[in-house]
Amino acid sequence: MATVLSMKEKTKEARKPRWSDLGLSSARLVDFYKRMLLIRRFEERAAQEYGKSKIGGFCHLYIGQEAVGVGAIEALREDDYIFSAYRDHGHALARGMDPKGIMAELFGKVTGCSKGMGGSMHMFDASKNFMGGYGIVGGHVPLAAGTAFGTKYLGKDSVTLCFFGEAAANQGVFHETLNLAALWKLPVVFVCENNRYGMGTAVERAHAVWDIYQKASAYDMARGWFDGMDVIESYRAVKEAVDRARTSSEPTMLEARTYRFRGHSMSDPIHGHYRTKEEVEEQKKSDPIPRFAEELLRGGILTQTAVDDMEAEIKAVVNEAVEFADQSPEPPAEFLHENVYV
Amino acid sequence: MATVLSMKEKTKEARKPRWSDLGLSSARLVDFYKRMLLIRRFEERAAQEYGKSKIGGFCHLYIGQEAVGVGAIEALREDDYIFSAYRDHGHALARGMDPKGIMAELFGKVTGCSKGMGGSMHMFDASKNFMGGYGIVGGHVPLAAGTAFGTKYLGKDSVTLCFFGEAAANQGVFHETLNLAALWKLPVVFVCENNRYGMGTAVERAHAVWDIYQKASAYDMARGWFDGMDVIESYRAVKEAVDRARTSSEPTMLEARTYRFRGHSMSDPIHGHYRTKEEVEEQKKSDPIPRFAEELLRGGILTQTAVDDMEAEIKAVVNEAVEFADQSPEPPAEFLHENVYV
Amino acid sequence: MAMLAFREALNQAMTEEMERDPNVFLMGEEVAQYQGAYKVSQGMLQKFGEKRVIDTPITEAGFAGLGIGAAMIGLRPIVEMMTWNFAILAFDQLFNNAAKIRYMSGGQFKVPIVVRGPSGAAHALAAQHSQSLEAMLAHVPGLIVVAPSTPADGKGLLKSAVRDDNPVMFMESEMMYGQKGEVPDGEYVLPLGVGDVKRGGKDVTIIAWSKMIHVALAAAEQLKNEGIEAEVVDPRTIHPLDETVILDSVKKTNRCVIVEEAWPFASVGKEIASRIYSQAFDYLDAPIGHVNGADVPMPYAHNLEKLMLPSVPRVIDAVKEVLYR
Amino acid sequence: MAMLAFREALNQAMTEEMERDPNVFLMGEEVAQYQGAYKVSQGMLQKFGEKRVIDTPITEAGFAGLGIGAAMIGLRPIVEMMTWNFAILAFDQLFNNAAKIRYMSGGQFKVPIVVRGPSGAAHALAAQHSQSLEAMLAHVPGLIVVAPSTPADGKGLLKSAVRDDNPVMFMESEMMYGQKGEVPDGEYVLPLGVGDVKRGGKDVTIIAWSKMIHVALAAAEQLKNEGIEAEVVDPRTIHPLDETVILDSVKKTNRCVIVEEAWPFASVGKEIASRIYSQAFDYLDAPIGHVNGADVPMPYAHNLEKLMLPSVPRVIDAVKEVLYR
Ligand SMILES: Cc1ncc(C[n+]2csc(CCOP(=O)(O)OP(=O)(O)O)c2C)c(N)n1
Ligand SMILES: Cc1ncc(C[n+]2csc(CCOP(=O)(O)OP(=O)(O)O)c2C)c(N)n1
Ligand SMILES: [Mg+2]
Ligand SMILES: [Mg+2]
Repeated sequence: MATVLSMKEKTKEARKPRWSDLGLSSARLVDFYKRMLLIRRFEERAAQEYGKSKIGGFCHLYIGQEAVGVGAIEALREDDYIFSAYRDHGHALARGMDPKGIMAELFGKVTGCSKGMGGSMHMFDASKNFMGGYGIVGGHVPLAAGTAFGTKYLGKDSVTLCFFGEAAANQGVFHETLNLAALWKLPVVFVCENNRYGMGTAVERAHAVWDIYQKASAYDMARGWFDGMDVIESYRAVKEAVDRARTSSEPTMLEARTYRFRGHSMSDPIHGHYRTKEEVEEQKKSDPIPRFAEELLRGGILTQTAVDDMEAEIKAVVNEAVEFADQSPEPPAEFLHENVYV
Repeated sequence: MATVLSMKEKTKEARKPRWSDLGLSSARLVDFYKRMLLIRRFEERAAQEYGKSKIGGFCHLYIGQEAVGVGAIEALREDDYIFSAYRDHGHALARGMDPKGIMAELFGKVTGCSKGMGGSMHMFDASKNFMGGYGIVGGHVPLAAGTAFGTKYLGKDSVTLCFFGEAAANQGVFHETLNLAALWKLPVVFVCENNRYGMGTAVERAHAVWDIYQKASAYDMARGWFDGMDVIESYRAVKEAVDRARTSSEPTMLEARTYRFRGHSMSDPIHGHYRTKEEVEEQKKSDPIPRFAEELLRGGILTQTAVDDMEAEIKAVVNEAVEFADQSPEPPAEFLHENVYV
Repeated sequence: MAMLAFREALNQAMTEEMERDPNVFLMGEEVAQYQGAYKVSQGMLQKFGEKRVIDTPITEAGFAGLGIGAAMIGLRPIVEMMTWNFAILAFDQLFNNAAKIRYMSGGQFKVPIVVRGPSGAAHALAAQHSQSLEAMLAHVPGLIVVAPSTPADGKGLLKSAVRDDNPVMFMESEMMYGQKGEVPDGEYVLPLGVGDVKRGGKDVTIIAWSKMIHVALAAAEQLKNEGIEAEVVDPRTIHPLDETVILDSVKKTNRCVIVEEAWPFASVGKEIASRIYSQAFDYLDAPIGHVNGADVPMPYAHNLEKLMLPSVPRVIDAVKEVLYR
Repeated sequence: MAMLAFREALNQAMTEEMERDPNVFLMGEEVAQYQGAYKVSQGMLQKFGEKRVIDTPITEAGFAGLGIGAAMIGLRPIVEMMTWNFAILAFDQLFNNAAKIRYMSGGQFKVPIVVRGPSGAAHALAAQHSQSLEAMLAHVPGLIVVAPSTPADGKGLLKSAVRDDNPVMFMESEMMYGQKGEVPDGEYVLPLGVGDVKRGGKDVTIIAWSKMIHVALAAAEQLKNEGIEAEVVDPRTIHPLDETVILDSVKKTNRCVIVEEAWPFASVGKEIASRIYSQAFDYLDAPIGHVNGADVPMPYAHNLEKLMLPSVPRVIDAVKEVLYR
């Protein structure tokens, strides 16, 4: 029998914020916002430093996709594992890695999170179970099944989260991994960030089926998609999947529908051969950061003063990171031959 | 409005043989049978010759699966293309390749269909558009998409048929190929011979989803399964897929449910670690050859005398093939360095 | 003759070959709409349409295999690998199918495919994106491996590669795409398997290919100031190797340094050295010098990347060592 | 000491290591229920259960990558490749992940994985199933490559491989699995990177590994009848290479023949030769002789297969050539 609510109760129910079932405190929500903002500002600054040639190589910014990384990683425990691809700065920041170490890594300095050996595409932090960013499209996906296998083997209830782009989901090894994960019931959550393009190739031109999460249907794996421009939806979907992985050791494949506001990497213009300026502008209307700010402001969880303070605080953090990176030394020459072998 | 049939017409309809809609002449049906029988007897003899060390290496017999290869290949035109894996003798015979050349290939003789250079796993016949048997599980699947791409590019209406085992359908490149075939609408028919085991591993222990044809759901590709112990069903299913490929350039993924009566290769016992004698005996009750013979006998399409004559004829053909192979010379020493480059 | 950037010379070669033969087509990641990840195929989609200039999903094994199958029935695919690092995913297709189909079939089929793309380090791309893998490709019989060093060679060799009936692995260099050079107009075809003396000299032979030629030439220029005349030899094709051009030079100079970007262990340079040792043993006045990429994955940090790669000073040191100076 | 077949020695090594360390497990195609495609893991499922002896689907890239990931968090996977030919499908995982993760992470992670299986030709398996790919693996810094030639070495080196914190590529041989030899019981661990003189001699050094050791030894036995004392040196580990054992021998004999099953171009033999030339140049009385697999895909026909592979007569000829006899 359904519970009968009084009029008053009904009103109260209707006025509940949409995250009320998630058990998120106000402080936590503010933190979501702050992390997204940190990523945004960090990446903007990285772009500037790239322009000044302080950063080299390929540099793939996370701008536009912040809600995915923050929502997903917030759904994890400290002893869970994370794998990323080459678009990894945002994931590293979301995981709470030190912005100084991340910026120093971009600068190729020995104080970087990978000691300057990995660079933009290869951020690692063992202390945070941040298992690295990887540059071969799809190549890291089986590694994530490996840590999931490992934790299960060791009788731990850690979960592994694996990020990758929608284009990576065409790679053969992705499928091999999904089969293994489903067959062996591994506690792993695959988060496909579908930002609509793999470099300059739109989903429709590379995938026979455009609902990327449906690739998991071939393995009868739990699957679904969520609005990747909404940090709460991201948290909600990933949390559910993480819980399933943790409690019943079952994998999930999630598709985050998102968008990147910048070019594929720093050498790719924002729009050009493969998408129009209008398309990008249109998409920016769903920018996850102002959208969430508005909601928090409306709900009285955040005040404009707090937002402004946060901006200032983050600016200082990013400045400090750049200063730290700039002043740090390069790796010593001996490093060239170290860590090839244990 | 439905056609109203008279009682007489109804009876006639009900008595029609199950292949009446397929336009198969009696001669054609007899030929189906004969080809299956040829494969069976050829393979039995190959096993004997292997025992005598006339044949070396890995030797994967097709015994039990004849209905798949014959039905499928009969659905093709001469200008269609065929790719096989290492269990390729049956496909080569079904395609009408000379048994002498096939046996000579097994014997490693220069008169073999691959001049003795390929052996059991690598039968080729360019004149029959038989594009080869391949030894890397799954490795030939993209090649088939390639000829399909090629015929489409050239404006020809040839279709490509690709055989592979159910275990091969776990390989990444299989998925990559399915996506390409579906995305680019290539005229290719994938025929997965699900004989329940990949070497010693049962489907259930290797595949998250046991309906192998459903792997194609991830690509929204036309798909289905058929009784691979029934040559008519095999013909019917593949013909439909081939027609679709030819007329609307669309790929299909078919799963033939079949069984191998012998071990994985000559070095694998028929039963042992991974399946019981009882299971094999049970399966032999669906042997496609006696089953089809009975049906043809019942229908008056074949007489026992004809069957006996056929046995004798095939025996002679196989004997001749062995004699030919035995008496043929090995490839000359110069062949070692020929055909590495054009 | 026109001054063309390397990428333009390659573009010209492909364009001319596609104009000549309707069975030639170009396929790869971002080759069409995006105009090429490194703009090598710029304008080709517009010129030839999407039937012949084809963007692929990111499935290196899949589309390499597809190209091989198409080649088996007479098409002549040019398959662009965005970089050769990614081609590792297609190695099974290249090693087990492209290289072997002709042999296994007793000569019934041929596989006239060109697989091409940039190889080696660019700037700060770190370990997974900076590999020079020609030794692996050249190890496999059945493959032809080409690594041009100038725009003209690039054009002439790529045209030959497209016309060749064998699978040709064509290794370019991101760092050279912008380099300019004189390139003959129209029909300019260089035979595969024939090397070239890029600079004459009598005191020492420096063997290099692809972008290392430019390191070698710069070193030779500096050595000249010290009175050392280095001959710079470019095999251009790695497999099959033009032994004649190499041996002729070494027999003349009696000293040799091999410069290669790749890792040292079982490298192409070791193959070349071993051929010189066994065929010109008595001509050698000193052991052959090797300058290689360090035997480590490529580090990201700029200072270490520089240390990892062969450099003009390292080549000069090696030359002096073989000259006992 | 017990007389064990090679496969039994490997089985013993794995079994002992799994008994010693619960984090060691075995994974691969047919390793469990089927008892191993070549019965190397016979009985191990029964002994350790399906948690630790695991049959995989045919997805070489997938399960190799899975093993690497598991190794990153402290497990010690032994991944069996049914043969190394199939490992080409996993090369991206081995080259770009296993070999580089430690370096790219600045030393934060290690990848203590063993990837093992048979390499090279068996009988009449033709082109796709008969490859000796150690040169490719050894080319990649970050990987250790081991290729034992006797049951005892197999046991001692495999135990070390399992204990080593680096990714170790362990190459066995189908043709040797049945060969018997004395194998020390229990704790018998041979260091990686240390070679062995398999037979003493003073006139010429024959270098070989894996199953070619037996061709070399047979040749040495015959040469003895002609008064030639050949020393047979087995590096055992390909990368890193034990230069000392090689150079010591060559400096003594002044002549050297390298026997390897692999194709000749940029092979491990060329690496070894180049090291000898550059570090023992003045000791050599003749250019180094090479006996390799022919530079062709493996033909099926039995007569051609025999011609393709190094043989005792070919080794004897090569030895006589370096002895100018
Ligand atoms: C195997 C491989 N092929 C190609 C590339 C080059 N590449 C790098 S990123 C990329 C696009 C990937 O798109 P997607 O997976 O959607 O991720 P996104 O960049 O959109 O985050 C390509 C083609 C590569 N790094 N690895
Ligand atoms: C890439 C690769 N891995 C492993 C093998 C060894 N192998 C040969 S056949 C086979 C089983 C394949 O089973 P399936 O695809 O179902 O075909 P079937 O043999 O049943 O016809 C295996 C594991 C191989 N040849 N290639
Ligand atoms: Mg994307
Ligand atoms: Mg099967």
